[in-house]
Amino acid sequence: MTFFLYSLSIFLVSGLLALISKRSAFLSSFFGIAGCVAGCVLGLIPSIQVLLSGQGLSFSFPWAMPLGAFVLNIDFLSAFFLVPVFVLCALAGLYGGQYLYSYRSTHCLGFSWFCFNILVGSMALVIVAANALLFLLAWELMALASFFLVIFEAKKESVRKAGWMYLITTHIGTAFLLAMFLLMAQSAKSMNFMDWDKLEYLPSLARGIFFILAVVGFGAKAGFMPLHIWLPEAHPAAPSHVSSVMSGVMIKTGIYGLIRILSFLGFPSFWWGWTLLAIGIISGVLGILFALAQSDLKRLLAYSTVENVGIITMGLGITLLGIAYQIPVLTVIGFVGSLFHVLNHALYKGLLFLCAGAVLHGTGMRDINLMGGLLKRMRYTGLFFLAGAIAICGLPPLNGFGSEFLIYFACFTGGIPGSHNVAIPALALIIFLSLIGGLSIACFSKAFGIAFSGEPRHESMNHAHDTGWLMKIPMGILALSCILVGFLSPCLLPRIFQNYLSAEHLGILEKATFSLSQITIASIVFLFLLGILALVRSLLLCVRKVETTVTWDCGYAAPTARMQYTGTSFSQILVEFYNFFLRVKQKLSAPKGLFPEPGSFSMETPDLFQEKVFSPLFVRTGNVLCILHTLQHGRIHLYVLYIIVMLIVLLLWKL
Amino acid sequence: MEQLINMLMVVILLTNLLLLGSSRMGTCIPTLGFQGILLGLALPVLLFLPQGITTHILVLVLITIPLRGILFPFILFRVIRKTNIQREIEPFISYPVSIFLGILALVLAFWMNSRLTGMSVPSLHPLLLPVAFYTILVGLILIVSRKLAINQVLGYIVMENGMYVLGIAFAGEVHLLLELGVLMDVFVAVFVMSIAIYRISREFDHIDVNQLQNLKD
Amino acid sequence: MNANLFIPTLFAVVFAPLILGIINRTKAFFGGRHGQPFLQLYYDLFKLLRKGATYSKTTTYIFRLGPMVGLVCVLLATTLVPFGGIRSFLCFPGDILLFAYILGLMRFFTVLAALDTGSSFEGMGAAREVHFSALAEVAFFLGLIVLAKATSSASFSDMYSSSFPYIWIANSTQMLLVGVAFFLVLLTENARIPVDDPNTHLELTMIHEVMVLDHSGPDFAFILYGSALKLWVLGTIFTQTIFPFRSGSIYLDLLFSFLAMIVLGVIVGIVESTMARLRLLRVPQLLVAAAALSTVALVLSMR
Amino acid sequence: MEDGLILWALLVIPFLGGFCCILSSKGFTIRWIACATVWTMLATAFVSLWIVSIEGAIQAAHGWLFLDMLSSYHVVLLQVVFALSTLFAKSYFPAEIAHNAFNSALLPRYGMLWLSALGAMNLVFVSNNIGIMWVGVEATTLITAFLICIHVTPKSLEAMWKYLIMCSVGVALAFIGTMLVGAAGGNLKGSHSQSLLWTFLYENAGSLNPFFMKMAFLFLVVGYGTKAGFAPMHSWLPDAHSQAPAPVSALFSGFLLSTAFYCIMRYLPLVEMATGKTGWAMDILVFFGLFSIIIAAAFMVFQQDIKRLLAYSSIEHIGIMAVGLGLGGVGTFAALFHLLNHSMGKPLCFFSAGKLVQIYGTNSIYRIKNALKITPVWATGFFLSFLALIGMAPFAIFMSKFQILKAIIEKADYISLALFLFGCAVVFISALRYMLLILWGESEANIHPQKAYKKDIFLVAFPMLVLLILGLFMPEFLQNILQKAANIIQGY
Repeated sequence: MTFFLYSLSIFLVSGLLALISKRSAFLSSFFGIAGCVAGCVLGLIPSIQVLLSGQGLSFSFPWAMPLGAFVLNIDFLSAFFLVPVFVLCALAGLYGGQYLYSYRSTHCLGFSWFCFNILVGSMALVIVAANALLFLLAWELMALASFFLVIFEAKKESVRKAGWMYLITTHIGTAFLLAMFLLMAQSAKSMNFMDWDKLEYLPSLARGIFFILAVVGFGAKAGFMPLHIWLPEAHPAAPSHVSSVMSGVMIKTGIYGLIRILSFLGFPSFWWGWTLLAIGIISGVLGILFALAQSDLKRLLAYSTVENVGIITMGLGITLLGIAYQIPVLTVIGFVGSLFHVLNHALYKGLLFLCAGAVLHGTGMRDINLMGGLLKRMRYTGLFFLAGAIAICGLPPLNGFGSEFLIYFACFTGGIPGSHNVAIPALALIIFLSLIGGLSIACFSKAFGIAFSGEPRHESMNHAHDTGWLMKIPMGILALSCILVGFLSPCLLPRIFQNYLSAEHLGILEKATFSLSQITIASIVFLFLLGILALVRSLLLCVRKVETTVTWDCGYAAPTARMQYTGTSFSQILVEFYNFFLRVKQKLSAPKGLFPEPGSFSMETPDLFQEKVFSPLFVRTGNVLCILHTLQHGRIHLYVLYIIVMLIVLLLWKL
Repeated sequence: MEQLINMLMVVILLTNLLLLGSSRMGTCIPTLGFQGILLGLALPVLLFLPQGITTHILVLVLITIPLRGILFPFILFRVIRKTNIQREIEPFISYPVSIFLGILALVLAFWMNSRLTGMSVPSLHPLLLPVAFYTILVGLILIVSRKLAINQVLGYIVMENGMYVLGIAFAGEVHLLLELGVLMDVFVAVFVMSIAIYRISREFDHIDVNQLQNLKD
Repeated sequence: MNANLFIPTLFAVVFAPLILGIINRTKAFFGGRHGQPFLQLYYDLFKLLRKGATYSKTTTYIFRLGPMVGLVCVLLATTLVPFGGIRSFLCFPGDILLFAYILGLMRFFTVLAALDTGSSFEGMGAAREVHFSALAEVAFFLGLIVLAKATSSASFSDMYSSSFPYIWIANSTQMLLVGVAFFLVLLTENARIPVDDPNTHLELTMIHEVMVLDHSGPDFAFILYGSALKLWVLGTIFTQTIFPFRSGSIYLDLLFSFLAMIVLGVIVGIVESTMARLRLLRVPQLLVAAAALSTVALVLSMR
Repeated sequence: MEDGLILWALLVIPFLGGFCCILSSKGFTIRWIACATVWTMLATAFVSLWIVSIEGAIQAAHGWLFLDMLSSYHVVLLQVVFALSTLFAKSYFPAEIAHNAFNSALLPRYGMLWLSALGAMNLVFVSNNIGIMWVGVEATTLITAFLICIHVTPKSLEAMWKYLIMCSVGVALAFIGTMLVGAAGGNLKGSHSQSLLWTFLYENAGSLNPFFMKMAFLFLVVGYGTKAGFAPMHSWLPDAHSQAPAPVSALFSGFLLSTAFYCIMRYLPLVEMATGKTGWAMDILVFFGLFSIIIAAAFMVFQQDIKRLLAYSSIEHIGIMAVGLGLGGVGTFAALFHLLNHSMGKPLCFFSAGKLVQIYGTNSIYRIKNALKITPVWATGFFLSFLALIGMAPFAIFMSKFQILKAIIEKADYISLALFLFGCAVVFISALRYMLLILWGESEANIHPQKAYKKDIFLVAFPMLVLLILGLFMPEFLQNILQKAANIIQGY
């Protein structure tokens, strides 16, 4: 635990040092990065220790704050969430050093590093806090720090809008959390989490209310549809290492919070599971559909985050259903699957955002439609992006498959053979997860294929360059860990969960890990066959003539790069098919007449919920409240009359 | 003696009605002064006649009458001269209606009094409390219904007169220091308000408060 | 390790190109022609393997990797599906998922390789491919759920085990419906009429063929062989769902399964001869219909 | 006797200082007199707090002057706000004079009014006689009225007139309430001169006439509530705040409202104890609090005047305090804590807004842009203090709001909870709407970047640091002070 406290204080001190030395970009970057990496490494020690030993650590310290207590507790769940936080933050910090350095002449790096380290520290604190007030304080600190990081380039209007939306969404979420925590504390007569296990004896109505508040409050952070609206704004706006951290681990604190609260609430009602499952399905399917329709690389990744959160939530949903209907297979494997997906998503989404950042860094562009041919110019970034894309599509042999497999597996072995109560949700999950799988292949083949392959569609691609080593190494480590985790999951999972699950449950997990081990064998066979085939091919080709020429152009004499399929055209057929959900806005001015003016076509996919739900809701509420503005009309006579009327009303009412 | 006091009270009531019903400043301000003198004379007498004249009463009378009866009307007249206002422009509520309102207010005042009797009010005279309430209400009506700033000041003074009565009705003999503090406050208030009216008339060329509507949402 | 385990893979590797020969002969028969030899694809493959290759300047290693990954994926898929009552090389609960996703990996790389050329024709094909196969995957999974529900297992080898005929008889309606759904998926995944026309040469209308326009030499051989294998594995799933025959003797079962595959070839050939290609926009409807059939089957079995 | 001296000092020194101001004519001298007075007062206030915390309540002038923990806490806060505002005024007015918005000949008068206002407010806090307390409140109205229209414009005159009339009428109603309280204690044994002493009433609160006390409280809450800015009697507030010079607005918002609110605090235990602790009076406060929060929130939506925005935010905060006070328990403690936080945050916010208005020459939010480039210190101060005011952690207002929410939930009052959270959310959204634009927006106007002075940095840093530190931990002595003050309100 001491290590953990050291780590927290390192974050704070290094952040302050970076802030103080803000005049020197180098010094502040140095302090920021060094503190971030050192803190993360120190923090990893207790986390891994807890994960491997199964012995929780706790710490308490008198905190002079009414209602508050500085109680920290690292148990299995905390440790499991801490690991990706520290790993990704350390790598993103390293990456950010070089990434941000190019902004040194126009922006204050010291402040950005200060916020970054505070963000990392507060995330860690959120995960280990065992007191409601401490949790909320860390939660708000995290929101504030990430807000400042998002508005790093606040000169841009889109960035300001993103920051605004982010802060509002997260604050409204916090309002729900405030209500929830206080109500729970009231019921448990304590603000400390350790006293909250008695909440499970509450009537189910009360627990249901807590559950709903938690889903809304934490869902706003985690990006549950329709509360996700800030993600597609904030992630593109933030510097890439920040988006990577936010998307990879910060939104997971929402998932963590939800699981933590569920752990207090005891035996779940069946509708909890249904709710989470429905949210998961909506977030997953709509998330990936919206991702597909985007042409901004980081926006696409942001929507894909919504999708992945959806998958995690689906897993949690069937976990709850498993508990409610007492099907241990669903419970155990569903839970392990969603936790594993949390870890995996942190790795590959972190990686993908870093790659997107590298592309942005190298070309200054985020629009996929203008990219092309980057694989030749940014070899490493392209390779890493490919790894990330395979992983995020859930394709074997990388890690994404493992967690999706577990969730499927739970449904196939636990849900489908069971009664209708569990078979129907399992069925729904399988169907939608398979749809998500198919669509994410479409989405990421577009992202990779259009951006990295083909010919450049814009001249700024021609002088694109690969990033420096400081940025490559973190990406490389993440890509490598995606592969390694994919291969090693059958060994890793039982080792991690052995101290957490009961023997009976471990037995169930054992079955799933057996399948995983077979998959690893298949993956090894795959690599082996691939090697042989490559050998055969090179043997065959080495004695034959190998020519290079232009791409087959159907005989058309003057093909240009502009004639290539773009991202938008690639997704058009899909977008049209799912237009019911997407409500794409198309603008077509077709050429007319004999000597037509230049025609144009444009297509954009604004967020459905933002356009159709939240904006109208907010504007309506605003307008309704504006009606009250007529009360302040400037006539003093009536003002005095207000006083008198108020007095008379009170006299009549209260006396 | 009892009859005399009753009559005084009724006269105070009537002055209020007169204030409500008249449009000319030349009538209102002397009426206000008259009301002030009546208060200054009647109340201490009413209160302390049984005990005989004390220094307290003497001081009170000596301050109240010059202040309420002479100084306030004087200040108001000065304001009128400076701002060149003769009569109230048409108020929100026409004069007959405001007299009618005044009668309603009278009913309200007696009703409030009836609510309070039996609650062991140390009231010295049955009419004291209704008169107090009534005067306050009339002041409020004046403030709310008249358009000129000067009339609002007038209303404020009327209201203060009512409160003076009320203070005596409720608290009986209040400490002199407190009385003086209150009187000073009222005096300063009237003073400050009249300066404010000067400034307004200088800036706007009118003192129609209803036209001061620039600050709004 | 039991040597038998390799039999399904062996059959696939050896006989897969034959099925295409059968399809072509059937079509020729219906067209009143003599048609190609049954072993035409074998000849083509050998010819291609002996050829050099031509690459576009635009392409990168992705383009070269695509055919290889595709072939390896489908080879791996053959090790997951039992044949003729013989369990597959890899069988474990959940191998159906690996099967589906390994085909997904194949698709992913084929699409990337297509996009790597920078040709808009190949982009078109790729877009259609990912669109249709996303729907096909749903239909396929629905079918798998029916099978899993009926057999209470999540592995092909356990599904098509020796007790499968009894289960089949008890649930024959569902199985037939699922079989039809699988057949539609098979047509889509293998780019057959009515979804796609493997013989057309109009780039604008093609799906699968257009994606491999730029491949040549051994790469193209890998692709052709890979598609033949894919047809084979999906075909085995279809035939085993429709014709659940078990005699108790391995050899008889194998023979029967092989015959079933030939029948499949004939059926595909008949379908191709009698139907026209659908408009591209109609294809999703076909797949939704397949999904609907599976759903009906599901409702029946969940009853 | 020595203890009594400090009470007299609190009362007399400001008026003395004011008197000195009017005698001198040089701007320099006046500035020094004002500073010296204010700093002396600050020291005196701290000494008084120290004495009170050691010896308990102190009295002077036969019990007419009185200082317990509640009033002492207020006195200290008042002096701090005053000191900060004076410091700010020192840098604000020279710039105003440079802009020809302020005539330096008015400086003596301004200094006199400024210091007398301090004296009048101190009078409210140290007087034990509720009548004198009323006198003090009325005096603050009259003294500060001219402070609003130091810079004579039609609008500022209008604001001043509205302030004057509304507050006078309101406070007059409070006088009726005061008299009713006196009447309620009419049957008590004790000398006549004691019947209006708060300590006397407090000791005998149980035997006050409940009906009279109820009626009195209604008058008091409407009357003082007008001055404190409770909706719907708040109408004067945005006008006055938006027209007054920034130091004055800061003072208004930072402490003038709280002064009237303090009076309500004083009466609350009396009424509650007289009516048998049924929570009758507290419900009224909760009602006013929630109503104020909602109204303020509604007016902050689409608000375009930067100072009006802040004014409505003050109404919201007074509402929050009223809710806390009305809930009792943790709520009382939290309301007092919130008072401290608000008195730190709001003046800073007004200082910064005033500076921005001064630099850009407009109150319109749309035209104040790119402030971070032009005046980094004040823009930062504005942004941070606003974030603090809308309740972002780690600033202390988050903590006090949290405690108030806790109090609401302890009462199981879920409708209030929903309204409270709704109001705060609306305020949050509408307040934040323009903030980013103000800081970073592209400015069309050609305004030169301003130099940052050390003093400005101190003015920004000091309140923010206080808010930050209190948001992270709360020293033992502060907890004790607040607890003691809260106990007085709760009648222990």
